[in-house]
Amino acid sequence: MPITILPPVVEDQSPYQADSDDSMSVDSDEDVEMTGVSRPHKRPRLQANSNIGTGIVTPGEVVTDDPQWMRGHGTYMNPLSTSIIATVAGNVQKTNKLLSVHPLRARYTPEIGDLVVGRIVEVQSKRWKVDVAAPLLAQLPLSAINLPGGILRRRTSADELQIRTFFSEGDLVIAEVQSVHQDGSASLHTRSLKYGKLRNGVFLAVTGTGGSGSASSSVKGGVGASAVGSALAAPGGSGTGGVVRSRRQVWTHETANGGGEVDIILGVNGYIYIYKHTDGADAASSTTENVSITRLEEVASSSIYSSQNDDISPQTRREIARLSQCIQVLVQYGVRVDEETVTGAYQASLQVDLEVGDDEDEEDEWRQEGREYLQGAKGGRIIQLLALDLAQQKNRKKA
Amino acid sequence: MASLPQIAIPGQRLGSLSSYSAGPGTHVQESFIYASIAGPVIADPAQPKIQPKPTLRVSRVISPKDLQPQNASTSDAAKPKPRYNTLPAIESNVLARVTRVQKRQAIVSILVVLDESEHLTSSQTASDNDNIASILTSAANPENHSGTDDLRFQALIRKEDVRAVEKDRVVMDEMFRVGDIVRGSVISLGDQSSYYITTARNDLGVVMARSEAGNMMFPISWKEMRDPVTGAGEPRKVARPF
Amino acid sequence: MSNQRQASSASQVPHLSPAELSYLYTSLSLPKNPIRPDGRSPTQFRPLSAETTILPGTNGSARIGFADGTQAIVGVKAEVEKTVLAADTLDSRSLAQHGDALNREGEEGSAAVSGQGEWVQMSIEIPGYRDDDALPIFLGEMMRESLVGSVENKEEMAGGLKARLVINKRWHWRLYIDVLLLSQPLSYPLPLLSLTTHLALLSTKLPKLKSTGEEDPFFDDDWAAAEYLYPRSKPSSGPFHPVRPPVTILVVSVGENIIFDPNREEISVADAVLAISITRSHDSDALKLLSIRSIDPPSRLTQSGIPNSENVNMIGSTPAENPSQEEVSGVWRPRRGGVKRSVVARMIKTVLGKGGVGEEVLEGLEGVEVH
Amino acid sequence: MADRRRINGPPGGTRPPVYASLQESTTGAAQRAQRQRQPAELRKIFLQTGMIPTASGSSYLEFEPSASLAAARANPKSLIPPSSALKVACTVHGPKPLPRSAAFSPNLVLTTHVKYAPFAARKRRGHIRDASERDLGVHLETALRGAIIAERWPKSGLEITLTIIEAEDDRWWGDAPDSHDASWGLMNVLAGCITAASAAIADAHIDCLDLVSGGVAALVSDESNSASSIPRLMLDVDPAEHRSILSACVVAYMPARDEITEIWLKGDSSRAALEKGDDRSSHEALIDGAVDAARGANTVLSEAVRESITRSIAQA
Repeated sequence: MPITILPPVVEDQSPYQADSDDSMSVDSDEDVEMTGVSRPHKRPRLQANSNIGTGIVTPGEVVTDDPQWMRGHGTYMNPLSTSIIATVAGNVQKTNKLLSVHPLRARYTPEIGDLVVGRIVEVQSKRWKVDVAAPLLAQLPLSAINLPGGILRRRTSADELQIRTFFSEGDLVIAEVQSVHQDGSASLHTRSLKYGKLRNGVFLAVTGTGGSGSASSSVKGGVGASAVGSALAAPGGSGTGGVVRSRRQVWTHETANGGGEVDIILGVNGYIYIYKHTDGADAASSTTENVSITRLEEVASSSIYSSQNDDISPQTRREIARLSQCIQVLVQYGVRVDEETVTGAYQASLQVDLEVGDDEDEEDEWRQEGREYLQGAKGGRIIQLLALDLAQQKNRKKA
Repeated sequence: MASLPQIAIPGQRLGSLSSYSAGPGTHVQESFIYASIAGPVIADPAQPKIQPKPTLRVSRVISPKDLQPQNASTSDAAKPKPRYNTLPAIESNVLARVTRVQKRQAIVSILVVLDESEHLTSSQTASDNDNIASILTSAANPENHSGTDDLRFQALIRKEDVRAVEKDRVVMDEMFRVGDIVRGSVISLGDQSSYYITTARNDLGVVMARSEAGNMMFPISWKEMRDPVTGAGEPRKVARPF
Repeated sequence: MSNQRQASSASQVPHLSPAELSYLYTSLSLPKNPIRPDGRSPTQFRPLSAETTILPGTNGSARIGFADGTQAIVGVKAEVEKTVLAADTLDSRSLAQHGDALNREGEEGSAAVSGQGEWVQMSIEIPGYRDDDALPIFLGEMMRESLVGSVENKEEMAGGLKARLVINKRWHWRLYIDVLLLSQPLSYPLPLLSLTTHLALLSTKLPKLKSTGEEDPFFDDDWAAAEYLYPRSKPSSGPFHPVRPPVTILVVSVGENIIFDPNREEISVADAVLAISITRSHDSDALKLLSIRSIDPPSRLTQSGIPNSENVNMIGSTPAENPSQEEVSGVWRPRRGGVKRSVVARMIKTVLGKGGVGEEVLEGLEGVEVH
Repeated sequence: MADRRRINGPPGGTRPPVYASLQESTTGAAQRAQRQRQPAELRKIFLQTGMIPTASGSSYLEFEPSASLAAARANPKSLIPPSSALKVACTVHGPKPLPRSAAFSPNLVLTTHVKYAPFAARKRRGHIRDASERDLGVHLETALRGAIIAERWPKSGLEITLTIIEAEDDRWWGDAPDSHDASWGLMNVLAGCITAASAAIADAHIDCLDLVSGGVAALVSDESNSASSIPRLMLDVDPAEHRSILSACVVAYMPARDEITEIWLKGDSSRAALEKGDDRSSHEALIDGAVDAARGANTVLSEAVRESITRSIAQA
């Protein structure tokens, strides 16, 4: 069946369904909360002595009257009173005595040290303008990249003339935020061998993430994502998803089905790149001790500005596509995207394939290769399995 | 080796990649060389070491000498050649008019891209100058300065590319003035709009300029030109006259 | 900037790196089983949700949403209008009628019987585009031409949609089809718009005519009695060949593969892009081809990759003065040239063939509930 | 959208005066132009390049008028000419720098403008480009972009302007509008535009894969009772010569590579009378017919380009 047409989804859950999982408002370091706390239908107003730090507030809503709190992002204070008022719709967060509201959905706000994936949109005479999903384009100065032929080499005017040979429009780069300007725009650098031009893989933009991982990407009237998701008690509650700042944004994944090793970069800005693991770069970074600086440069620069893909086997391509779909499923169901969930979803998708493979007839030849479309009914099953898996892990940890 | 046609039209098969290599004005499709523009077909002889096979190209410039290579000397009385759409490329020499002089760079608009063949043989340059004399005289005329710049490719001469020596002491105002005609060499295809040009060679720099008084000046040294009427000298980065 | 370029062409200019393009092209052109970035099979469409009759103020309406959030709404409105012969025609027969009364009975003004294509008006609104930009105009013309062109010779629908709009010799319906895309398109919006228009037309009802013959028309004011523009009743016997509005399907070819409903990334590496309009045939189960249009593949506008051997930033590379024109594996080259006839024929066949994609799409649309 | 900047003619167009003699003749024998050519015979094409000295490249193309036009001229029965034949002028400007505001482009940026002269068709056209003219421009752009080697001209733009001096009729003028559906003439116009533009591009020495030419084929049914008759395949149809065109196809075709850069087919092509033993489906036959027509146009095109290059060599 090439076309699937579904009836529209009527979202008839409780209007406050989104904040059914209160614990999400706390620091995102904690593990995903599994227990779906059922809330009273009518939400108590947050007043002076009420329990601050719960639920969702809307702009203009008084978060607290208590003068002991300091106001943080997403709030403001009337100079004449002590009450802290929300300026965005989102979850209340407490960090010691600092009270801030994290928007449910916002564009990425760059912070120093963030690992981001960006796309070059403009080449200027001494710098590039890079789309990093932030409100403003980030800039990557020519002086902030590794020039081929030695890290200690001075930038010359000849480099300026061939700026386009390093990066040009459309190229994807992995970079780090070096500084954030007054207006919120970022300056990037790629002065590390880990950074540079991306190739050998696919790009994926997780829409609507705010960097710190608050996003609601379920689309009303979309293909029933939110409805199915909540029916299955999706982990992490609905309304959150996307990439979060975490310990590891980049890791190598050992794929099944002969796919070999695949690298995944989760840019904090919600841009994701999945590509075939290459040994060359790995050798360069892992043998740092043994290789002299200049030699290292030679090894690294042999691929850093290349736009030629290596030979990639169909198996690897298929597993890269599977990983990319897994991430899309996570986003569709409002689950945060990090190493744990991506790995979990990948394993779950393999399991789903086994389940389906058993009872499916051979009627459809396209279904043979295990490269089905995952975003559909299967997506729900993946999430279900993932939730189980994560819950088990958590219990084990507690025990 | 099949004989080559004298004239090709786009899409015409010229020869196999096994016996020729593809030059300008041609393209390759399934190991055959096809013409991509209409014009005379020229086979440049093979050069040992660099180019083992003769290079096939279709010429953009239609001149009699291309058609009768054996009596090239007779074509010295060159009539104006029809010149077609040459895009500035790296290392091509251009003539450009200065449109703005800023502290760190001069902005010029490219009037004409000189042929590669022309700067190879210096004897040809004289006739080449004749060819473009009309362009230059009209361009150097202050009345013609407005209007057509939008249709010309813009280029920059950065301060550090003006001359090869004493780069730090370059003052742009003493190198170029608006309206000067400059011979330069393209060093980069540049950013969105501008090309980059260098004049850091003896034969590059201002070739034609008018003085403050409005008279054509003649070069007296590598950094000065003089008004024949008033006798006043003005500083310029002067190209070596031939 | 980029908007300007978009406006000059009917296709969107992609912003993908040469490495991405090369990866995608190779994945999609793998012989026999292309790997699509979202795991779909070559003939699989993106799932969509659809509903009809959502706008009470219209004669027919529909909404379709993709999972990525793009949605289209189509409203169909019908107005009664007096039939005037176009000013640019000198109808010989109308002249003849002045002088020659004999001709009157035998020949009616043909326009009055077959209807005019102008009676169907279509407007497309796409956010981010002006209404005189190439894309909306191109899409509008494409969808309109298959709509008014679908001549059917079946009893209820003789002469196709145009003829259905004729009330009598002096009066006719004018149909306004207004297509609204709710957000900037994330992919080439043609399939979305076409499917939505199809559903909206399926759900379109016209009031039941109470007058007869050449009198001024008046209608039954009971909406329940209104009749579908495209009749939905099944005949009691015999095979059922309903008359249906056309559907335009977007097909691309990448290498040897033929891929349906491409998303933006897929279309930007395509060798050829065709929009094929089809409808059900009136006298058999077969499908009928209504129109084919080629769409400028955006891959022609992309930036080419630089092979490692020519990359100035690579060690041991030799920057070639005259870039080599041979294909290097793993390096993207913008597509150039056209498409072979055999490929076009295969694309059409995949759509039209028995049990082909076209049939399944129409079947899927038939399954949508129409109130 | 009304054009407020100009004083336009009467909004509805004007009718030519109708004289008594016309009425007589229309009641008499039908005056419809008759196709004198064989089904596979094309109209002659006049094509010359380099007519406009200020442009980088230019061309002028004219189709041979229908035989009936000459007959009508010689023996005027009516003031209305029985048919029209395409006349197109094409200019190419560039490559020239892109406007300052434009983004970097690694390729030649092609823009096409197709404009009917106000007097090109029987009905007067406005000065502002209407939807069908823009639509034509898009088709033309698709056709040409496939032939041009755009990466040879980074950062540059090429502007191609086609002025249609005389358009093709969509139907015989005596027929009611839309009695057999619209704008078949448009397809002839497109085919002519493609051939003309290709010549002008070659004249401007822009790198191309091949000379691309346009061709039209159609399924026509000339019997009055179109339902029973079986439509026949004809190349290069003049819509004024036929009672009913059921479907038509225009292609832009590059013979050296045997590739199509643009295809536009419309109408009902489900039935056609093909020769016995011909097992192509009718739409395939239609496309092949259009390709054959384009091949024919290509012989004229390559001759014109060759002629222009020989001419300029002779001048040099």
